[in-house]
Amino acid sequence: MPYIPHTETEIEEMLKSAGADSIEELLTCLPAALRVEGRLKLPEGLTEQALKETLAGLAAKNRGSSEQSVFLGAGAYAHYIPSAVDHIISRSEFFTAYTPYQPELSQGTLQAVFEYQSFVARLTGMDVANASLYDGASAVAEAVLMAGRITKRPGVLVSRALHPEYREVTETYLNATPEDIHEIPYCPDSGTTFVDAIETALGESIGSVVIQNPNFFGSIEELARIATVVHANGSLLIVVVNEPVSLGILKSPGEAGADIVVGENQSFGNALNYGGPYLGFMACREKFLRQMPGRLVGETVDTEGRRAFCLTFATREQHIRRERATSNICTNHGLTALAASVHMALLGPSGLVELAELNLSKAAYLRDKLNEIEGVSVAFNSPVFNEFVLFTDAEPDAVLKALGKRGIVGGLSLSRFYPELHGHLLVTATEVNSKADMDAFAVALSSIVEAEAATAGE
Amino acid sequence: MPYIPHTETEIEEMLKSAGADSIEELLTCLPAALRVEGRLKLPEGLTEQALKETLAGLAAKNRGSSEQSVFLGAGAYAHYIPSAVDHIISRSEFFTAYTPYQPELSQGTLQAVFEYQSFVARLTGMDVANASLYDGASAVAEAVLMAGRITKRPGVLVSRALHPEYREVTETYLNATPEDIHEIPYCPDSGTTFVDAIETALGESIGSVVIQNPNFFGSIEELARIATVVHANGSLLIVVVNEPVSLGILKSPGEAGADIVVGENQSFGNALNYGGPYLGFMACREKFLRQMPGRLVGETVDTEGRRAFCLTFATREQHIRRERATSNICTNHGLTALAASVHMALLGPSGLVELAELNLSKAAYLRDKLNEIEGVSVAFNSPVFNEFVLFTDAEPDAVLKALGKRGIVGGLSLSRFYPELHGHLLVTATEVNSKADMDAFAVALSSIVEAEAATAGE
Amino acid sequence: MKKVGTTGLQMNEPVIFERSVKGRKGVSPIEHDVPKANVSELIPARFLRSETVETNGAALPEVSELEVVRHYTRLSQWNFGVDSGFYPLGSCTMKYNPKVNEDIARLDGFTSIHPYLDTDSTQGALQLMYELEEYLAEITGMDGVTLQPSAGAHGELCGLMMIAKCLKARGETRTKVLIPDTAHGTNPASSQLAGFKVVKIASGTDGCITLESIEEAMDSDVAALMLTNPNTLGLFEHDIVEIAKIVHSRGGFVFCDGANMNALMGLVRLGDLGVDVVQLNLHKTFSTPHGGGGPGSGPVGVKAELAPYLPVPRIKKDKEEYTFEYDCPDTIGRLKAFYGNFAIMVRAYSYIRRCGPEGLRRVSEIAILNANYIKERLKATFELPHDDKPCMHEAVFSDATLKEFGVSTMDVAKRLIDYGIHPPTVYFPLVVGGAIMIEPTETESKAELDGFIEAMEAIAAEAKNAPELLHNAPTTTRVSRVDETRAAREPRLVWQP
Amino acid sequence: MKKVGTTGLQMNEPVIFERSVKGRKGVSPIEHDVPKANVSELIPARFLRSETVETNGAALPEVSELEVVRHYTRLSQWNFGVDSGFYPLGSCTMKYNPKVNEDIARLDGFTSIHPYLDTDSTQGALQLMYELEEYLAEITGMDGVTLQPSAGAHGELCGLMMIAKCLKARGETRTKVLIPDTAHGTNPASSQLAGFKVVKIASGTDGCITLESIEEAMDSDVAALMLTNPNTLGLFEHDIVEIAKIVHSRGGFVFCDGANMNALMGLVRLGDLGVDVVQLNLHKTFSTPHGGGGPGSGPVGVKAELAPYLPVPRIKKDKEEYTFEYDCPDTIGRLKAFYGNFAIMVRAYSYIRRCGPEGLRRVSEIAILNANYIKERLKATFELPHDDKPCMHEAVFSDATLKEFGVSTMDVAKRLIDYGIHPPTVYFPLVVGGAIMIEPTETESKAELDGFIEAMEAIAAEAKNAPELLHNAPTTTRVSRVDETRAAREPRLVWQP
Ligand SMILES: Cc1ncc(COP(=O)(O)O)c(C=O)c1O
Ligand SMILES: Cc1ncc(COP(=O)(O)O)c(C=O)c1O
Repeated sequence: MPYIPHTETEIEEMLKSAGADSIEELLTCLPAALRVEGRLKLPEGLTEQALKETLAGLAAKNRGSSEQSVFLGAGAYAHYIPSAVDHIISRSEFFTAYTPYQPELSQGTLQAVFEYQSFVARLTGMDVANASLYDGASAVAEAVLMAGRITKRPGVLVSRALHPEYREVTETYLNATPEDIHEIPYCPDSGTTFVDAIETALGESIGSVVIQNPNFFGSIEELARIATVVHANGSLLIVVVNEPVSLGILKSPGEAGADIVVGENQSFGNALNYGGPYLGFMACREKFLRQMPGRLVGETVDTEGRRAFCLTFATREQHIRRERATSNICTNHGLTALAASVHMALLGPSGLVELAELNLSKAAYLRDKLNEIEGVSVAFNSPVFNEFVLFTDAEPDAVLKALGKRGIVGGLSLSRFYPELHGHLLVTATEVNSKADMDAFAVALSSIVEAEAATAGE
Repeated sequence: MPYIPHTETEIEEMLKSAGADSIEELLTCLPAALRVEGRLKLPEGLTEQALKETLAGLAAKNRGSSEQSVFLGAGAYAHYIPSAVDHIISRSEFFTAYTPYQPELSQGTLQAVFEYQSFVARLTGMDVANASLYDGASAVAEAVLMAGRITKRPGVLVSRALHPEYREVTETYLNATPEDIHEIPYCPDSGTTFVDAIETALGESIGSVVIQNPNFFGSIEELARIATVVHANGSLLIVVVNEPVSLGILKSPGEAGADIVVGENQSFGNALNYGGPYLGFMACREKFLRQMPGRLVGETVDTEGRRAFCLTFATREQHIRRERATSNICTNHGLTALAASVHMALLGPSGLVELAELNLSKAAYLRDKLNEIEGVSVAFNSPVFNEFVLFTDAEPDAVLKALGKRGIVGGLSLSRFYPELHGHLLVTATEVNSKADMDAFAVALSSIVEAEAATAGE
Repeated sequence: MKKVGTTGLQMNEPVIFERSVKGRKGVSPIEHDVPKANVSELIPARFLRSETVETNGAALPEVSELEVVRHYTRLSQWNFGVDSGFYPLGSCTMKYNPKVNEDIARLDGFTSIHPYLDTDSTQGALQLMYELEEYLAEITGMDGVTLQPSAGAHGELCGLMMIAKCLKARGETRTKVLIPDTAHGTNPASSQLAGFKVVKIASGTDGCITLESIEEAMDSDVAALMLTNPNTLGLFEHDIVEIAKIVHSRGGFVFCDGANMNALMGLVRLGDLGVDVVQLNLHKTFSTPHGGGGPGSGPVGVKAELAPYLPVPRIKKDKEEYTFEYDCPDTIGRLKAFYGNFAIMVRAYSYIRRCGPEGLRRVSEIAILNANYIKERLKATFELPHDDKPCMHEAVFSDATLKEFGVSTMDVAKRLIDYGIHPPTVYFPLVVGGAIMIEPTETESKAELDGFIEAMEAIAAEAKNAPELLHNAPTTTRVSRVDETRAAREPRLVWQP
Repeated sequence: MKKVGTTGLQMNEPVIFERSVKGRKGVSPIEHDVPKANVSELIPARFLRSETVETNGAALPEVSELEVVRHYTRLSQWNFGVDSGFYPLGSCTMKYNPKVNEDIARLDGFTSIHPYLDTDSTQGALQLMYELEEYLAEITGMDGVTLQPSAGAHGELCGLMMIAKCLKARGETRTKVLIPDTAHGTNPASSQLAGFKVVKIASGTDGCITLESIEEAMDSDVAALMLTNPNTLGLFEHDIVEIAKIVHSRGGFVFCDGANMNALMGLVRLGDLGVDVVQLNLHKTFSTPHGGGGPGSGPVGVKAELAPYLPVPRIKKDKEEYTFEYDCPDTIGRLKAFYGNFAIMVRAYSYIRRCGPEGLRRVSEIAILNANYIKERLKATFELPHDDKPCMHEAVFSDATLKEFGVSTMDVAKRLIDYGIHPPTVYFPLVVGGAIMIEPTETESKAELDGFIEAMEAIAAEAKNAPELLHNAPTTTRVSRVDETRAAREPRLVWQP
């Protein structure tokens, strides 16, 4: 049997010590009548070689970024991951370890998390950050709950330009009191959240306001203005960042006035992986620390006064506080956070700035290029980072399909999430999209839209 | 600049300490007139991402075993390598270390080599084995030189059924005294070395006889008989094994009477890699130890009597003995030997036997299958392990080309090395060749040979 | 006895910011192949970082590639994983993480697929997910499975939300969840998050839930009983079938925390015992690595009545084509963006395929054998509070016999480190004083268990004869005991220059 | 000073055979999809192993996958690599081994190609080899390059054989090779193997070869002068151009051991200086990992006259197609099966492409700067026998100042381990008493060098004040000083039960 070292002789010896004649004898506490009859209905076990061949077969049925030219983003970004990242996270002392409950033999994980917290705090411009949450979406939900605990106000205003799946997750989490979520529309010209609508919707019961930046349409929000409005109401501003590479050039949410910053750190060090595992992050002002969910690592000393690290503020957590914990989270996303740390450390400040500028340049080039096409236009007039919305006269599904035939995944059709944005595509460009691929995209799109127009004109 | 950590400020500080105003000042010992003018004519440096893309492009220009159904062996075998192998040899404490000159911080490498030596000695049925040599071919040359030192006789008989490239390498090494190599023919029926011819060729001046088993044609040699003949002449029998998986079922060369066993251990743990790096091995009787080339690790103790390992018998080696060393080898093939060790340890004795039986079964199946084809026949009547020689009436290059069009690499055309074997193909099957692929090979070969026959008949 | 733990050369290593040198360049991104954008032309100044690269809030450390590699290599050397040694951390199922699964999860066809690709482009991934759902349903005896939750606790939340929604659909409002006192902390925390009030159920003297306590507590305001089976004492809840009947007959659901499935595969199916919802921890039972704290994956299986409430999207198979189904009117909604921790699913799927039905059953059998072996051999030395029958995959001892020497469970745990063994889970479950919760898992050999048993016996002897060895432990690690109180009193959660 | 070395938890681990348990199964090969052959029907009994699986000569240890992984993981933890810390092993160029090169070398298109595939199927590999030859020719100023040799020594042999063959073609028999006393041991050993007699040339007082000595030794029986430049004292052979002229004018060749190319890239080309043959160590200069003792790769570059003698096959480019050329009538033949250590070439090629011409030049400049920085800062503390001018990429100190304290170079080396630093090369070159040969390489930062310098200074102070610290070192490693004499006296080269 794979992965089981026991020989028959050893099993006999062990049974003898355990005072049983057979393994069955150890199973008498199981209800005899309800035991599994025969075998589970599962495929036969495979040798390692057959397993690898089988799974390689499944993998080959997928067509990823190495087989198509993909311009998708929308919360999951294809960035180049330096080789050192996987080499480091593959060190088994990291990846086969448990959550660092025993600090003396977990100093590696603990110091790495401490550094990660520091990176996130600096990146977001906040005082403290936690060790990780599941993903950007659940991090938003946790932030809203946290804001509710802090402000003792149950209501929340959520921008409609927040990632639709993040909105859904927040709704699911808050389901107990659904009436407390209010959606704030975006402005049809700019694609940014309608600040006046926030002002109108704010009130006594509103604990927090959730704004993504750059938002789901790629548009950069007026965070500072929003912060002023929100704070005037005594509410907290939760800023969501799911493309943290943007923080290489954009003002940090902390500087812009955010109280809690959450989001998705997948862009650093983690592959697309069909949507997961990614890693949620959360940072906040120091004063909110005790309401924060998730693990926290702190610096301390050992009995000899040497620097050491350990999990701390565990009294917020489920294993101590149980039903009064700040969250139910236990296992978090340690290894993906480590990958993010390594990537950030490799980039350094100048690498991060360069990477951000490169993403900006790529998207600007593509946007201009596509905007030139007859029958295609950029939908919103706000500044963007590395993604933007495109409007085509042609039927977007037909356009995407035709592009797909040429090996181009041209973007995300927004009508899926925004019925009002029929004909709109969310298009993303990062450093993995070459100029040649972008040019080919433009050529293909132009001829497809033209052909569609011709057909429509018939 | 990649991989260089210095900032400009640091360089200035360091120059100051070094008493120089510029790096140029440190280079004054270089002949000014002959300095490189401008830049070397090399392609511009690349970022890591661009490098990876470029090299992936080169890799994609090759069509390896995952894109074709390959039945090649001939000294380089495609075996399944368990995943654990690469995970272990990728541990940087192993792969970024130097040769273990400082035993106190190289115990990992040293113990692993000690274990490897033990594995090889057991596998070959010999008393001792060294830490590795470059490859099977150079190992043969080293063995012949070693036998010369031991017997003080300069001559060597080499079977024509030894891998032709091993013969070439041996010739190159022995070039100083070329007249000393004599080739022993193989028997046209069995494809095995002609024992009577050995007997005839032996004489006072012959230090050693070199026999590969299974030999280049896959045929199993009459080692024990040969050993008797060779020893009767006071010569040494050098047995060459380049498919060590065969040792799972075949009598060990030691038991058969070999004095020195050398060969290629690539089959264990090392990918095809277009021919290298592989790893030569050498094992011998204890009494020949001091004439052995290459590194040796021995068990000893530390100052507290704890078990420890270190390089030993260095007085045989170039860094001590210089021109009187047993060989010039310095850097050997440590990491590929480690890979071989891990693979062997994972297999264990029963895994090795199973693997050998599986290879035997695959080749037997394929041989029978191909032998059924009209116009195709198995060339030699001796028992084989996992490769065999096939004769086709049709022009072998045309056959191979036609197979290639169907994604099948049908074997090695032997006329390349053996003009007398025109029309012969060396065909290999291991556990990576599935029944389906072998059946497809038979179908394709049958139709190709038929078509060729038709054309030829026209 | 052979002590595995010793000391050897390790390196001190500062916090990475302390390696930073102003002006050093990290790894540069690829060259621009498009015109370099003029940032301030594209983005108004009010949106841009006002700080310079050196001083801005994103001020990451400035280190070279080798320094990064060396930094983390050294850090890793202070850590202990399953590959380092025996790791009998109870409740956590620290089994071998097969290397082949890591290689498979890194296949380009899995790593490079964007979650919003057309399903045409992801048939392999969808097939894998679909089949994994089927396998997990078969293993647990459930009718429907979602792979979406990111971890066990997330799965608990998911299951409880489905119960809430189903009750609502039934037109009922039930506000309470019954949770035994042996439960993991996530159970009450998840219940609370799902909007329920927690009612604690005291375990019986044999460590299991009694029929009586459920009879008594189970009223019409109870939405569910949330138990763990085997429970955290490593005991099979022997009355589970009757308990489930009571709960069901009074309109409640039975939720089983499936974190301990390593004891049951191929032996009994929770669904057959009356469980309505179960969450699984792929990072425990199904051998995906724990990663020093995740990512895990916490699929949830449910009986048919609850299936309509599973999170969206569901995976649908139509002839040989796989697609997503979003149109599930009764769903609780979503628990995370996209579809779950796919790369973890790949590993778990690989594990199930590698083991097959016989292998999985053997996993549980040997996990149970290993635990009983330790239990029987150690009970002469350590107090075993619950010993009426064989345990399942883990055994819980107390520190009762140590107290007279002034030695605590924590001391034993720390001393084990010196022996080269990771401490068991300690002080949990709460119902056992100074609990020492030992889960060996099936991948550990008899020799490894014998080494552990001898170490525990040696430590028990030390506790009597030289307790200071325990108080001062660990002495082999780079740092000695860590001052956790100070960490909380004087919080330093981010690096300060 | 900050001492990097400390101790931490490591594990004892037996020889793997001592973990073996009779009857345990390792990893099974894939299932038979063809009928299982009847072994004894196919192969006569006299060819088969007579022993049973348990007792036969191939008796490998019987261990589980986790045990194998744990075994080697623990072994690795007793080792020290470049990723662990500073590794100033002189002559060995222990620089950072880029991780990206490892990933590239593992691309399926490189690993899965059989050497006897048709060249149609290997155009990418051939292009890489062809271009690598071109790059190395450009870097060294040579006309032809072979990639076949497996290591530096193999390359030396190759070069010397070409010289021999060329001389033969010229109709000459020359039997001697001149080798300076600073040369690496492989130089005389390779010369001997190539059929030459070695004549030792004493270096001048400044550590370099003198014109006079060559004038004197260079007679018509000398086939070649084999020098190393920079030599093993880290000094550039300043008279090389004149020396080469003398050698050439008297019918000899100049062979340069190119192991120290890390000092010269983009600065001078050996070919331009009069060198006729050079071997390169890709595992030094070109950053391929040393692997705990190889595999390396030792390409050889030659001037036009020697090019016909290069080993076969050569790589040929015809329009855009690459093929092998076997038809080289004057070739020395082959030095290994197939074409060389291809996977190592992939790494070196990647390194050259990553660095580009400016990067390579910078490598050498900074390697030289680092060495001079150490040299200047340490020469107040340790005797520096040759200090007339700047050194190149390494510096050699002696133990002269230590002797009065009864302390040797070996003691310093072992004590450095306690500081967390790999010892430099010691007792080589032989011309310096108790040589301490320090090569920092360009990938080490100033901070790392400063740490080393401080450690050396601290050790020098200890040598005076507390020499027993040095005599007893290392104390941080799992084993203390190893008894090498006993290893040779009582040989135990394989494990015995
Ligand atoms: C019994 C039990 N339930 C639930 C959990 C929570 O699982 P997770 O950490 O994956 O959220 C754990 C894990 O520690 C556990 O042991
Ligand atoms: C100067 C010098 N020459 C030659 C060699 C031999 O190279 P290799 O070990 O690759 O055979 C070395 C390596 O130690 C060396 O330092």
